[in-house]
Amino acid sequence: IKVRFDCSVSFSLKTNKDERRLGSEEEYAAPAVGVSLCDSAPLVWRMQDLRAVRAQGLVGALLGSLPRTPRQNGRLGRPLLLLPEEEGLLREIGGGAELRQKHEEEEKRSFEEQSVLALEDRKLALLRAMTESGATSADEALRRRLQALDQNFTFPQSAMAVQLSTARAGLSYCPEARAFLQAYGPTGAEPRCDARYQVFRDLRGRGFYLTSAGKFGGDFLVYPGDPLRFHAHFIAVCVSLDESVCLLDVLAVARLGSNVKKTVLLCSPGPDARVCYTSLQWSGMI
Amino acid sequence: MGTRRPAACWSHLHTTTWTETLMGRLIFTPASPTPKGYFGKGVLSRSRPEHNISNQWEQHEGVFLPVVSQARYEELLKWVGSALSAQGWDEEAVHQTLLRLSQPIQMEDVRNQMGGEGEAEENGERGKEEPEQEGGVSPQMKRSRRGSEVEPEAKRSCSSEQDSDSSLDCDPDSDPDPAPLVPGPGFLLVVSDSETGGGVREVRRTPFFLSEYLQLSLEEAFFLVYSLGCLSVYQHQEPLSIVQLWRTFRSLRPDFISSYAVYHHFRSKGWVPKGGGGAKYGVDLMLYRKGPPFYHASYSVVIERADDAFKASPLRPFSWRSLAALSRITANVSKELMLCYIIYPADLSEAELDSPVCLRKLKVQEVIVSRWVSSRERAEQDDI
Amino acid sequence: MADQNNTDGKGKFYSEILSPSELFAARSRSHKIPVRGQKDFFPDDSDEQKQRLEQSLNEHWSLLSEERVERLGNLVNGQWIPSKQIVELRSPAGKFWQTMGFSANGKQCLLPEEALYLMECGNLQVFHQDLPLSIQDGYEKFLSANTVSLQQYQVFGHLKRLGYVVLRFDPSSESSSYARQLNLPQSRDRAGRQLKRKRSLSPAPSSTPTKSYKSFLLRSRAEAQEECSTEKMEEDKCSEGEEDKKLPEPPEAQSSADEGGGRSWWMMDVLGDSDKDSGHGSKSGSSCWDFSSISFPDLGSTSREHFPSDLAPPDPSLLPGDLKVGFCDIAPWRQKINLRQVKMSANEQKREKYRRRWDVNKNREVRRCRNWAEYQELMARRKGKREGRPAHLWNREVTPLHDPTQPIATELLEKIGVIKPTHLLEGASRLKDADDWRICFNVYQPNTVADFKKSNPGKPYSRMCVCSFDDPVPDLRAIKLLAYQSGDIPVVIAVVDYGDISFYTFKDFQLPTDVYP
Amino acid sequence: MSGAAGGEKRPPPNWILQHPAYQQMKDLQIEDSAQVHAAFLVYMDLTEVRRWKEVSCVKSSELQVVLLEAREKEGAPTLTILPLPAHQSVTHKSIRHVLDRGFPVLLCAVAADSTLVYQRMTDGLVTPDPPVGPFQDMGRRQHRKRRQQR
Repeated sequence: IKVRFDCSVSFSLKTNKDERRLGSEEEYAAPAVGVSLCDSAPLVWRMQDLRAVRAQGLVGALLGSLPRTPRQNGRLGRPLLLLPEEEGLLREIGGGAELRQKHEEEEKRSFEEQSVLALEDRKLALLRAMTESGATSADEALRRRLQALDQNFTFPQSAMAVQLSTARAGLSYCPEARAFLQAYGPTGAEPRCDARYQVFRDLRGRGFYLTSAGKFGGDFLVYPGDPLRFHAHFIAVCVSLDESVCLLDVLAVARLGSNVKKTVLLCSPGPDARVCYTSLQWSGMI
Repeated sequence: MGTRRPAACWSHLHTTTWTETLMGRLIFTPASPTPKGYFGKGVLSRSRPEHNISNQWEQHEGVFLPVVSQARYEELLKWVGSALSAQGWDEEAVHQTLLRLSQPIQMEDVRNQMGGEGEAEENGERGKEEPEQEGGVSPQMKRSRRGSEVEPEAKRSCSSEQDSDSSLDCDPDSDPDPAPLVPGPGFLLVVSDSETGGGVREVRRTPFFLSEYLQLSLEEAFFLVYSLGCLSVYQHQEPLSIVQLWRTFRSLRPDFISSYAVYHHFRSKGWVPKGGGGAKYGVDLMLYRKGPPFYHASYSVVIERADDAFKASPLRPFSWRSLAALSRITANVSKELMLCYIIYPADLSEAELDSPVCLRKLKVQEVIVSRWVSSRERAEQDDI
Repeated sequence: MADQNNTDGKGKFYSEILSPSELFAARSRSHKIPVRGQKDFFPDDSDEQKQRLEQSLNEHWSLLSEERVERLGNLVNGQWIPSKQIVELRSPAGKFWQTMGFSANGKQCLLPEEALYLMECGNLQVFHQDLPLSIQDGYEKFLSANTVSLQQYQVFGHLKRLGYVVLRFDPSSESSSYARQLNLPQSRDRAGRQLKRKRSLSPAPSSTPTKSYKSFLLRSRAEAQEECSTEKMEEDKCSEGEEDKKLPEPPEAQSSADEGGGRSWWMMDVLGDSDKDSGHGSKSGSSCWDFSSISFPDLGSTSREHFPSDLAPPDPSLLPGDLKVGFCDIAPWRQKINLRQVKMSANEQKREKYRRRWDVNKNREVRRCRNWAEYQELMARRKGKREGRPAHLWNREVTPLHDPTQPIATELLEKIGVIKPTHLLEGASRLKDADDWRICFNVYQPNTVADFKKSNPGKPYSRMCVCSFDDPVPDLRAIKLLAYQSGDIPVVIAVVDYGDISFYTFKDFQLPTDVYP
Repeated sequence: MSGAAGGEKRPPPNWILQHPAYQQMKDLQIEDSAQVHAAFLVYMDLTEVRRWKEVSCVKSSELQVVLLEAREKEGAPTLTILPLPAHQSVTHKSIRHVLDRGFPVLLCAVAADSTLVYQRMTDGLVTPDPPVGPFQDMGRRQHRKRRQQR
């Protein structure tokens, strides 16, 4: 799975999906998930993308009116809004960290290819020069010079050809996308965001499905399977280990948890990249 | 002239010791009549002190006695021993005392003493005595009728007060919270295990009195002192003045002014705030109409403070997440969530804050937070 | 629907485009939503569970993949005008016109959120440069910080889907702070037309999302008025003009003057009554009242012999100048007094007895008093008993608010009520507008739709403020600001947590004093 | 005690101060006296009201608090009890620290008026008990059906 973050339809069309114009991108065999930004929120529109997201165990939240019966809120339709953690995880699964990094990789590949082409070009020119001079006795010399060329040829970085696109295409700069990446990156500076991402990643890694749990006073509702078929078991509350939490807040969310028959989980990323979980349950002691 | 029940009940005068080893707590001694109007909580009970040394009682030769096991009895004896040792008694003296204490008692002596008390018959068919006055052990425990000289005095002081003051409302039958019957008569029925001890049943003196204390929160105590003038608080056996008490409490709880202002405000509206229930619901106070026995709490209260520009300097940083949780649990128990802001004017100096007179300069703003449900359909989102 | 990018002629982009036969078939498809089965608690890897999951997912996907298919004749046609951030209609509006849209330059227009909602409902097709826009295009083109944000649109859509009428909130349409100071009821007959009020005189720093929208709005309102009734408008303009003339002063100045002078004299009076000890006045008066000479009249007494049939006149020195009072014949008064014994039920008697139990008149000592002087003496005696009050509480600068040796009177609660209550509007006018909290919608209840008139929407049911779950909770300042902006209409804060929306209100409240029977 | 005349009699000795468990807790030298008091109230609740067995107090020098150990009944597993005044705050780290003692933990919040609220805390993910019966869901389904008919 590859993920692309686009801010416009045309961009998403060009870079999404299977049809690829450049050889340098041919190894992107898996379908990319088209994510488009609307008011800086990551939205998924196309059915194949929705399915690809769900196949990763990511649920998202539907926002639109359902075409079949638009005037109700019970079941909503496309687009699908991704949580920042979901979007981060998709990007991580996709293997490409950031657009900038991808751009550098592409440039490097392009340089390598161009270097080979340049060498070929030089060899061809040498051959032509030798044959033109008509020296048949120079076979040996030609061989030696070609060999030397093979060994010593360097294609200077500065000689590499780069494209200045007319229309927005490929991995070019896109202001909203850039801003978005900075704001929601999993390596975000805010410790709370980081805790949330680590916890999301770990719980998803354990096979759980997660949705947002703000109305239950937590960060995530944690389901043992697809939320279409299962009730949530946990309310995950993400805190960093050293964060001081008001005991009254803990009591409140724990009480709510027992009211809705769910275990409250205090979740903190530990020092050894493990996540610590503490289950909070009503004691039954009154 | 209409009188109000709780107000009337506030008028007894009490003293309490506030021991520095129990910093931040005020303990009401068990001998004092419970201040009516729902102040405090028995340390071992869920509301008013009603804890018994044993929850098993038995009629033994016409007298109701609490039943304890041999093991439990020995535990109590042990406590006496260690308490006496801690007071510097030598081993032999402790031993002798324990020996004397654990002698079986004849029922006749029990009846005699109860009769001597003179109160038991009057007070109830169950033969429960009026509260034992002091807990624990002290050298004077060798005297047979501990506390008896204290208790009638307390009674007397109540009644004389009522006589002299015609407008006092002392209707006992409308008061669901009668004077505390702190149990702990001086005698126990000790029952040894039938297998090991052969089922021996003996009446003995209660060695260690766990008479239950009434614990007041700082706000309750200050209110009884400052607003009603019916409580004296002692520290180092010296009574504290109002300003001294104010300073002491402020040093114990940095947010004491705000929390007291809220408490005082609700009391002056005739409502009963209780801090303890708040912990169950994640808030600072539960607010009851008239008193817990009459109504369930009507409001969960979170105390906030605000400056002159109404900028909150939150005592408890709120997020929508925590508010959502509070709102839901409050609604689940059919109560309402109230934010109570104490507004400090800009010109309030630190010197003024040093006395409860500053309360007159504070303002209070109550705000009810409620969840608005856009439609019945919304209930569906709970299906998770 | 998604990618109707006709300029790009490659067929690969039509993957989600329906074929003509598919379109035709969709005209008669079902509008029912499949019922979701009961959920399981534990996953057990059983084939049964797997099967059920697969079925649920299939249903889910087929529901989501469904495209909107409408008959051309049922679709209203509109055009996106990016420069104005609105949609102009090119065919007559449908039923939705009753609650949405506005007229500008003789054209029917829709706000972006209205257009997008109607697109989602399958009522409207919007073109841009003569090509139809997808729903995705609509989201990406219409929603922005300048119009409405995605979260605001989520709230808008949520309420619209439930049938509420949702209009943008225009702060300048709100009554002035002066009007609020006067506390005029908002429902006076102009209330319906609040939105129409022209504030051309005061270029209020209105930072409503769309300035262009505002000018449209104003123009459109004017047009709506024209349509509505010309005479009424004349009248309205007239009265508004008058009002303006009457109030040349800026409302702020007026209000402060009002607060400072006009009102305070009686406020002080009232305060003085309850706050300062009321004995003050009477004390100074007491010097010329000789209580020992004023006896208690008992007109109702059954033992008539004790009293003469008329009362002596009061001492003239106690009366103001010209006043002359002679003997007072109390006989006619007596006849007016009902001296019959009231028959009471046993219960009533008991209650009465209880009520009178601590009646001052029952007290033996009190009864022994023959006049005020003796009664006061008694009170002084009783007060003397207080000398035993603990010195550490009473011989200091700060003394208890209540003296426990004193009888408890009804005023106890007032006496200890030293902390002043306030309300949300107090001091709110001096707060500066904050950018972080803004009302964005007026909301009208679904059951009012039938009679709803855009030109005269009346009082909204509530006002909406939209924020994210990660945003801070409003502090008192924000609550006050919102209350001030909204006047007497409750403000609801819609808090968006990705797909979930929760609504909260922060209502002004004053705990009632609990008076005992 | 004192009556209306304001006789200022010295209050009687407080048995709490003489209680061996209180003495023991005091000897643990914990600075936070509010926490010590909280611990003692929990101790009294467990021993006197709930009649738990083998209730003892332990010092956690890292957290500077008094912890309790107890069994609900004879032969029941040992629990660690963490008593905390309700108005304090906690870190997850300190909770983990108590859990690291290897026993299941009861957190006990002690309100200012000695009200106690117990919460069970366990290391890892403890799946909640399934709801009893399908009744709640039936009602909801009915509701939904009705709605759709409209």
